[in-house]
Amino acid sequence: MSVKNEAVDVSPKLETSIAGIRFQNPVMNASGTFGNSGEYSQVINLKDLGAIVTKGVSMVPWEGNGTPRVAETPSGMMNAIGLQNPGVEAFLDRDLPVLRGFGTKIIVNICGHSIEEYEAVSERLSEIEGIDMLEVNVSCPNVKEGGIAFGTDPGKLSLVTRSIRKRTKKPIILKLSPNVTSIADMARAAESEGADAVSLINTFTAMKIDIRQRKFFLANGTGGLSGPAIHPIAVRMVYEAAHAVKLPIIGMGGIASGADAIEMMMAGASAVAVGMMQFSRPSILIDVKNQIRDFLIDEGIGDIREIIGIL
Amino acid sequence: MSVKNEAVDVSPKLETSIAGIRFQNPVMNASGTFGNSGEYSQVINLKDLGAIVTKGVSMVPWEGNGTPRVAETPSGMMNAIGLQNPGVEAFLDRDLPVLRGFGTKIIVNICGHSIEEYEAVSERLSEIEGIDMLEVNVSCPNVKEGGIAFGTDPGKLSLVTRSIRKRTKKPIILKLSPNVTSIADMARAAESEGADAVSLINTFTAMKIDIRQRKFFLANGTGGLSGPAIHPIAVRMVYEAAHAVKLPIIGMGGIASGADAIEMMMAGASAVAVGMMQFSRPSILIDVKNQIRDFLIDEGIGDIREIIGIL
Amino acid sequence: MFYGQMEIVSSESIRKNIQLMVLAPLESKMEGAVKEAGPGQFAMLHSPDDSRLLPRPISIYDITKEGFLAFIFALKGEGTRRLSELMPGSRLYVTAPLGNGFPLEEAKEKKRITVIGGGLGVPPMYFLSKALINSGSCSAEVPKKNLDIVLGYRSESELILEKEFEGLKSPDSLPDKEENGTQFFLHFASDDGSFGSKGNVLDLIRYKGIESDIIFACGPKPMLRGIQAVAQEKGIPAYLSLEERMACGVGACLGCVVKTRSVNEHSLVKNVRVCKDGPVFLSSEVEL
Amino acid sequence: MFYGQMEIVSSESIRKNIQLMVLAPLESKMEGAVKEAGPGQFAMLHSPDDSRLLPRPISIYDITKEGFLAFIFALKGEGTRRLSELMPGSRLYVTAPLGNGFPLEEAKEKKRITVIGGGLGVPPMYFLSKALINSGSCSAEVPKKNLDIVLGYRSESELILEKEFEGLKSPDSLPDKEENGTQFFLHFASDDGSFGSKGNVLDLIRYKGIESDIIFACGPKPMLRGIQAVAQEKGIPAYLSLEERMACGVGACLGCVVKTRSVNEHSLVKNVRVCKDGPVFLSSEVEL
Repeated sequence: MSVKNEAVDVSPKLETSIAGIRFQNPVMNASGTFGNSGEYSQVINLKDLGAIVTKGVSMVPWEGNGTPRVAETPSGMMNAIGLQNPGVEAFLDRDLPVLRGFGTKIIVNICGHSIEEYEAVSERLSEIEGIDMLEVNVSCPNVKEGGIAFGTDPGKLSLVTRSIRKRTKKPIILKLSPNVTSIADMARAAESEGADAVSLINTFTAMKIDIRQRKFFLANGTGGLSGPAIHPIAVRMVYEAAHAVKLPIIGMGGIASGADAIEMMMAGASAVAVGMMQFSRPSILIDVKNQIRDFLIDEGIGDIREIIGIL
Repeated sequence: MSVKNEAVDVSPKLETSIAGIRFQNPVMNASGTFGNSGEYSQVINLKDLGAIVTKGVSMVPWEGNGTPRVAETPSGMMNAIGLQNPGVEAFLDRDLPVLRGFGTKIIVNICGHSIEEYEAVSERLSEIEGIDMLEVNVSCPNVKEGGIAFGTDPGKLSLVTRSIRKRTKKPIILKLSPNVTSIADMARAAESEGADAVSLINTFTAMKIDIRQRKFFLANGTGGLSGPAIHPIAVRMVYEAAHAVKLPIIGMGGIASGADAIEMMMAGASAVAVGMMQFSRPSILIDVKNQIRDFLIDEGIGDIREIIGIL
Repeated sequence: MFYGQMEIVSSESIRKNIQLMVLAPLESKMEGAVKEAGPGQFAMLHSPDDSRLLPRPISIYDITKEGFLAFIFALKGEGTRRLSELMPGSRLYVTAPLGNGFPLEEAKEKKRITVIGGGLGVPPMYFLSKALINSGSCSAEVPKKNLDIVLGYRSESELILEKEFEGLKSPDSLPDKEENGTQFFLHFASDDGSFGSKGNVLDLIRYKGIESDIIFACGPKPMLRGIQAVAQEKGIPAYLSLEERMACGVGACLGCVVKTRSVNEHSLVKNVRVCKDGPVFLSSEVEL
Repeated sequence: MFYGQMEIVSSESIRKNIQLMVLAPLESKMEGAVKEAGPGQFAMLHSPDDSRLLPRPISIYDITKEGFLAFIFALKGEGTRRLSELMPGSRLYVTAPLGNGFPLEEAKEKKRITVIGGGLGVPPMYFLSKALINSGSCSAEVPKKNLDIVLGYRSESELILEKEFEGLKSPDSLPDKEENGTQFFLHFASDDGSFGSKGNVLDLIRYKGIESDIIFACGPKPMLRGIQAVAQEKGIPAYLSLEERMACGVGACLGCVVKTRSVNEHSLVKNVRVCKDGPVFLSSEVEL
């Protein structure tokens, strides 16, 4: 074997796959933190991402919640955007062509106020070229109907999974809420109704009070807590889900470094998404990808898939 | 009215009461972070606390988990002590007399591996003088049996509440786990079986992985996450519990300042406990008490009870 | 928009809880950020404190002769307090420039320009005033113009930048007035009358009979609402710089929206993003 | 035990990832902390970083002539790295002194004392050696004694404090040897033989035939296990300073226990607290 070949061997394989879709590396953004029009393309090269995950797309435009919509918390943040979005047609006309231009996989996050809206969006997107997967948001704590109502009851989660499964040929990822007693039960509900993958965790329902003004800090009252603060809970839930179902898992929740990402993958995730830290460090997705590579080199691991779920 | 009287009026009343027990102020330590023998008495004057809450006391000595038992996390920590304690007889012989010497209220936290052990401890403590209340730990995520098994199922929580209620004349506080879909349901279960109060939140089940060694960081695998990181979730849960039951609430979860304590009380807590931050700032209990007083003075509030549950 | 490291050249308290911080580019791309930055734009300052993870949006107060970005910000909470404690020589990640900034080109054809700053809205108006005086505000059709700068404060104790604005008059800081063709007048108001006219900026404008063909403003919401009403009444354009709690600063998260009067063509709802569509909006477009 | 503010007098890297930090009392109670501190005790350094909230237990390396506490610690993670970045003049909350420390009185009646430090276990042994040499180690019955100090490192590149230990010989740092009655010998070992004898400290002790009536040691667990075995074999007391992950440092949280061979009279189980019952334990009591 020549020296040249050995040098090639040193560069570890980062490719991972979920439900038959191959990702050049396991690092993607979490829905909602990255815009839909390449907002961060001036900071990082989006073609280097494993995938781009869109903001939540509904059938019609959603206005979202009042402001303030965001608040800082210790090592984290709360948000209550309320899934503001211009609706699926504007997404297809305007955003999708831009996103496709970056040349990596596209996962479209979909949301609905009712089973019917979930069904309509998934049907609308079912035949669209350039969309690799759908991620179903059944866990947004900031919309009154739909969202978390479906994500904290295994029966309702089964129902929404089944309904969407019938309407689309795309692989579907169910995005799970951490606001539950048993994440394993939720993952099983998704699996039993034909989901291709689960992603977790979405945000924790949380509250901040402006004590001087004696009112909620966020206009919505509650908001979703995310960031490094809750990373250790996310790792535990990924571990529990991985031991409950055979589905591939996209792990997320406060990832701030390659080490955090590796932790998620050792707990059972086949890929990872970075959310809140995008705001803190706009280059984070590429930083995490490079740190994963460096860790693998350091440890003499040739293929990222070797470490998935080793715990 | 004389000037002197007005000056007296400026000092706000901090007294609060729970289940008929009057506390000189609403600030106490959270169980397990403060020792049982006045470990912090060289730093602060323990007689200035609203109450001292003991570590978990079981019928027989418990060995607890292996080490490492603690880990730092972003703006928080994980622990998996496993309720090591020398048992109720040693507690009564050795610790209680010391604690009583500090001259404030005493809340004894009790734990069990089975309904029978809970019953036995509560019966043993029922007639003991100098114990003001019992806090029932049904939410420790770090013991295999008992603990969280009782704290995440409303039916089991009802059962343990009912059993203890029969064995003791002391007022009982049920300490609730946040690892549930509905904290309101848990609070209702406690209320319906005769609990006098609930305290929340205990820690979140979490996990940290040593990625170099490819093993869990804590000997126990999982541990309980606490600290400012999870404070916003704790506030939300206190708010939900306060709107679900009439029981008084002791609010806890990442309190690091008087402002955090006020937030908890506005959300519905009648008193607050400080846990993890005790390690970070050994003077914190007195700091929080003074900051609460200063806030009330600033805002011209004469009595702490005016702000309880105003949201 | 650039994201990179800058170095703190100086950081000082210019008044109780008000910090002046000057940042120099450390990476060449950040020289690009300085070059592109215009009045009314802002930067995200990324704190090195790992417990306070959201960057702080701070409007650009000035670009110094050395090509450094200068910021003035209030210590409103722990995040800004920690930023203020960083020592000169420390490094900081910065995203800049962000937002649309004030549309200088809209002033080109206007004879009477009014710049209004209130309280902590004063600093960005310094950068704007300098730009209006130095360049970009003249055209063949309007060779001579008036610039009224109206600054309002709560009281003398909360004055900021009054000397710097006075300094705009000094000949070494700007080209010859005649050649430039812009004559400017500086007015001060304070709520309690301890400095300048007693009352708010709108009282002063009414009292002095200042007429405008265009208004640029930054300040507290009640002031902006007053200007919005005046602009509507007189049928003149008023460009207002708004504030909202932000997370990303680049238009990605939709954290910082304000309501619009009609459906916005990008969002398809009645919301615009302060960070990306703003922070400067035509007063007739937004609900305040 | 005292909790209060101290000021960083100096902080420097004495080797890659090894920091020497000297703290001066800012409050008078912290002078009490310095006064009470003995060899083998430690302090909790409370980082001002709000994302890293657990204090770091650091053993006391020395008390300086000025009455300052000196610490040497490794930059093992972000927490210690942040501590190392604090500039002289910064303030820091400290809880000290903590733990039982080495029982100097046990050395009083012993003729042959062996002090063993391995790697990062070397610093506290400096404080101990100084104390043993300067005082407290003599009595009427044992007027003359031998002190063997054995320091082990991985290799020359990881040496620390070898000069300071050599300095213990210099007459200005200790009273006259004859008067004091303790003669001491310094031995170095390194795993790769790049400094001192090749091998570990136990190899050196065996090779040089060093005999002990009592051993004090601090270092990595395999070294301590070796010493435990030797002490058991020879029937001599060995006092070992142990490490565990800690949270409170004062005996409250029970985070840092180690297993004991028999039921402990305080815990009533086979656990003792490193922070409060230790960090120094008789080797015959604990499971390593």
